[in-house]
Amino acid sequence: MSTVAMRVLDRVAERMSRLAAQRTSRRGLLARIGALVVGGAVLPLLPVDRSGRIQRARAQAFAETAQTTDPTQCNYWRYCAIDGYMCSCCGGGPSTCPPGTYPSPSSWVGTCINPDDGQAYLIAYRDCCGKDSCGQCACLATEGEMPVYRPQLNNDIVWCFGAPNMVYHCSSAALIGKA
Amino acid sequence: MSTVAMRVLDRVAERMSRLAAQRTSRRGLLARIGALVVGGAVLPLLPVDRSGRIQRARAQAFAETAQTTDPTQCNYWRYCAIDGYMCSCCGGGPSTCPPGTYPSPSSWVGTCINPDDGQAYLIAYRDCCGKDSCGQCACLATEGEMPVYRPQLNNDIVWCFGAPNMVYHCSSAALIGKA
Amino acid sequence: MIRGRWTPPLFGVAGFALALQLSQGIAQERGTEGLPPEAVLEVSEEHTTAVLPEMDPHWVYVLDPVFPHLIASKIYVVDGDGPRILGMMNTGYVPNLAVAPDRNTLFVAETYYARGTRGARTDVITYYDPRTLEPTGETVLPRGRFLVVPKKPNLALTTDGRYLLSFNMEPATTVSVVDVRERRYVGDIEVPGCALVFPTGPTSFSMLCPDGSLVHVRFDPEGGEPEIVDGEPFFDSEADPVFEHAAVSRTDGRVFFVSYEGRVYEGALQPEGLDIVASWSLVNEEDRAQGWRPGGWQLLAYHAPSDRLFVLMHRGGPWTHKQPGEEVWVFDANTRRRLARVPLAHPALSLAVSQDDSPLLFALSEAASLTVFDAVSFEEKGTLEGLGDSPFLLYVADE
Amino acid sequence: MIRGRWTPPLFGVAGFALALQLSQGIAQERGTEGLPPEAVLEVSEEHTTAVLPEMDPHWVYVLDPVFPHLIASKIYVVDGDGPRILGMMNTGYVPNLAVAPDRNTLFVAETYYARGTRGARTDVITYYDPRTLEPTGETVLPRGRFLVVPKKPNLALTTDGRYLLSFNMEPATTVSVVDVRERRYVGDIEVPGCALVFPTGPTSFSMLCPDGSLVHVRFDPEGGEPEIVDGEPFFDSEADPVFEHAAVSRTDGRVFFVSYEGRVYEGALQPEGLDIVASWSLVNEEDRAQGWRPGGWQLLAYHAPSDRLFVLMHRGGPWTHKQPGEEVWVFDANTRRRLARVPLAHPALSLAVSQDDSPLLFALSEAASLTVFDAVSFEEKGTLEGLGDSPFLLYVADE
Repeated sequence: MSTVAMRVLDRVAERMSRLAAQRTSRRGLLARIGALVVGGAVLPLLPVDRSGRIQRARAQAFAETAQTTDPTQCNYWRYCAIDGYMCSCCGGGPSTCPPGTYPSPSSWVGTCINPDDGQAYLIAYRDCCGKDSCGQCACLATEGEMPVYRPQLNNDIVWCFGAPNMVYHCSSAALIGKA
Repeated sequence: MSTVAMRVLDRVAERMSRLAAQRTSRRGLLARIGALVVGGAVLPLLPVDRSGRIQRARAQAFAETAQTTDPTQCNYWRYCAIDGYMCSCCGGGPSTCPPGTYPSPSSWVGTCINPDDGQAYLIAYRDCCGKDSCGQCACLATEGEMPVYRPQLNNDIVWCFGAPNMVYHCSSAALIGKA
Repeated sequence: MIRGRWTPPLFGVAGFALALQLSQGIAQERGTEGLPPEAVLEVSEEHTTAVLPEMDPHWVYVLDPVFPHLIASKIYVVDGDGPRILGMMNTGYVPNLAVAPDRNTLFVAETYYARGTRGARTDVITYYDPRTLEPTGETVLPRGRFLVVPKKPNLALTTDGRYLLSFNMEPATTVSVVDVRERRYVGDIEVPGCALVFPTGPTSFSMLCPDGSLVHVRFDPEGGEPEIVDGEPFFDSEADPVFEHAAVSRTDGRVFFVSYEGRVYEGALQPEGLDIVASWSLVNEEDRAQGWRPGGWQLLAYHAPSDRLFVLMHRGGPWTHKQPGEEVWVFDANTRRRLARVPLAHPALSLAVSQDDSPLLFALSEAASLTVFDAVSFEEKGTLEGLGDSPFLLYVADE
Repeated sequence: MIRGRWTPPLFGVAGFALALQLSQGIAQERGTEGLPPEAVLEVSEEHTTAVLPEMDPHWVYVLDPVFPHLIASKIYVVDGDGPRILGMMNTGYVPNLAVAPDRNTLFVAETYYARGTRGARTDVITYYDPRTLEPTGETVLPRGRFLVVPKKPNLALTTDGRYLLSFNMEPATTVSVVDVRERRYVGDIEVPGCALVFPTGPTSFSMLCPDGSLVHVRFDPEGGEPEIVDGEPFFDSEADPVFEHAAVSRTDGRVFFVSYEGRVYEGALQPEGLDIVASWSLVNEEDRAQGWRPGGWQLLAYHAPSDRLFVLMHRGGPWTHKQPGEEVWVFDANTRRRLARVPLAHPALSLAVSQDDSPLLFALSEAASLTVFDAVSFEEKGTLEGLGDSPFLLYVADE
């Protein structure tokens, strides 16, 4: 990545940090449940709760009817808080953008339970950006979804910040670690 | 109308005339059944067959189930060869464009039979132009409709030539005279 | 064989400018002078363009973001007395609408790319004449706007209608201010971490913050430093957050937020900002036991002349906050008593109520239908089916 | 109270340029250097963008003009061995597609307005890489293009793939020529009164004329005068016109036009133009008595390796030429014998057949479904439902 690009990204990250720091200092809410992920790394704006205690309770209901084999279905285990058209139906996969679209370098993070091992995992809900709506396999899951004044937990936002263009194509759900 | 506008229109009309003259001189087909109408006046490119003999035969089947009271229905008598979204469902009427859209100064002309009096009438199929598809009340009638190499009888064309912009909004069917 | 020729472009940039002029009077004014008699037909109809009367309180503007084709959104103008479509506007990517208090202008905040989905991005406020539904101008938003499934509190006019406030998250949060009288971009105010705009005065607004508080902003259109005052948390944003769509009445200064669990936070527009003055619940023990809770999208409407509050309610568990309403519950906002339960044939996402003395209640369904009720007798007046692809928001005059 | 500030635009034109660079390696390359350990999570998946393999003969490009939102059309790339969606392209207002003979480029002719439905109009040829589905450039068509419900013969490459021919009606009829190797607009050739383009050689094409004839055009890319030769009428354009969609094979030089009443006019690509060499009927007396006739949109497909012709047929009266087909009739183009009747569960508007030795037959329905058949055994291989709004045209490689 070029240093120019790094600088832009840093500026975005710095603003997000400032935003979060100012508000979380009051009650520390965001610190417990939200995280902004850029690339593969969680930015240092928010310590992440690795116990997954809170998210786990939220994700439980979805996991009861979830499956782990078909990412073109709305009950695929990673989609516990997804909203939009599933990239797996559009020429991509849960962590692959369809041809000609870009994974957003930013995302919000949810916690879903894998019904096979009962473990909670952190899922980065990144949009694939750069083409108009894929239009296939619309899913709406709202476990733990919060209003937009808590953006790290909101699924209405076009999560394309930092992508070459902000046109929403489809929704992906990349596995980024254990909760 | 400004003289500048007149000149543009004249250029359009002149080209249509030249086009038609060259081809109709061979077998005179267009002369019998087609006409280009600009504004309220038929341009002198084609003598119009006022007997309506040929069109009448074509329009007869449609007229058998047509009605004259509800222009939001596909069987409204003037729609015997219309294709698209009916302006009457979009804030307009059979000869009124919805707000913010423009009647095309050009059109093609079909012949429909009014079932109330059994008479054949000339109908100008003008598109209303300037907004994206109205999307309401799609109708497709193909009585007497011809391929696009006979443009004066084709209903696939965006009939917005001479309008401020060529974006198709809806289809209208203005009464312009007796056939 | 004939010899052909290569020809120059007929319609260039100049050509389109000419064509634009051409449109004005063509249908009416073109005469038949100079045409041979056989080319002239009796013309029995003029072909005109409809012009709407003054904006009626019974009209509703229905915003459809068109999820399968987000760059081709539309706003339908619907006469509730029908109901029937009066016209429509083409809008850009995830647009927002605002209606001028004097009813003479519609403001659309929208985003375009030069080649539909690619190329240079432009964010604009587009001004519309509500009678002709034609754009009359635009103001560029140089800093952009928040791209999100359209929500009403993304865009709002100050109480006197002079300044348009456009919420922006890039992801830093700012509010873009446009002087709509001078059609001029004033600037962006940075309000870190808080979201949405709820105007409180001619040059002031409040926003919702992640800790359950409001922040109050007063700006100087001449460029002086804005004043930003933090409020105290009034709801628990972890356990029971309030919905984004509040009912805010410019007319009587009353504001209603509703939480996921059905708690109402009542506020008042005060000179110093939006002040929360009371709190009560939409549901009693029995309702709660049956699982009734608010939900949908624009789930709340308020009729200022009669102080009535309308809320979409459904039965469901936690985290069903986006589930459409099975019923509209009607409350007296003064006694906080439920006056009626209106069952909905089509579960509804969004609600609006006209602000006149013979009010209509509008319910917009997931199935793209709009049902109109008498908002006093709750009698169903009619339903418009097939209203676009995914209509989501409703706007009436004098909200 | 804190003092706020007005802020300058964050992302201006420069910002977007930077963001574009940013995209290239962000998902893969951003490290975790400098972050505190508690902020770093194990990363179990890279987030990548799919890249397609070389274009396969079993792929089909499905063009959807999206009638309810014509400015937001799409082309879907579908793998017939599935069938499944491989990706898509966003295209402009009433677009057309052409596939390079070497399979390395896709050409889209499309029209944009600066503000979606209004503002300055731009007509372009956009070049796509078929593996990445990304635009790689564009050539402006200064004279515009024909705006009509998309038809395949509006746009075609010359037989060697060097020149792209875009039919234009403004309403004067011309053909715009683009040199796709140099990505340069060459010019427009005026061919009064005739329509559509059927390439016949490296610098020649024929067009259909209103009197039932073809006109043959040979152009000089260096700007010399084009030669235009009128042909004799070969069909009765009043009593029984031919459909616009012909089957034209660049591979074996055979051409098939079909008329409303089911007459086949067979042609050959000759150096001097498209020559009609024979005529026969799709229907015998019995078929005719039962009302069988061809119809739909792209109603014809030809498999060059086996000389088979596929036609959509339905039962109906005169002027039902746009009615979808109930069956596909399969003919041996040499013996003119009907080999099979393939019933369709979903009546189809358009047909295509892959040009390989294990051919697939594609049938596109009015209900936005694509059904795939083995084109030899006519066994149904699968159906893709919900393929956009109003898919209309099918394109395969090596047509």
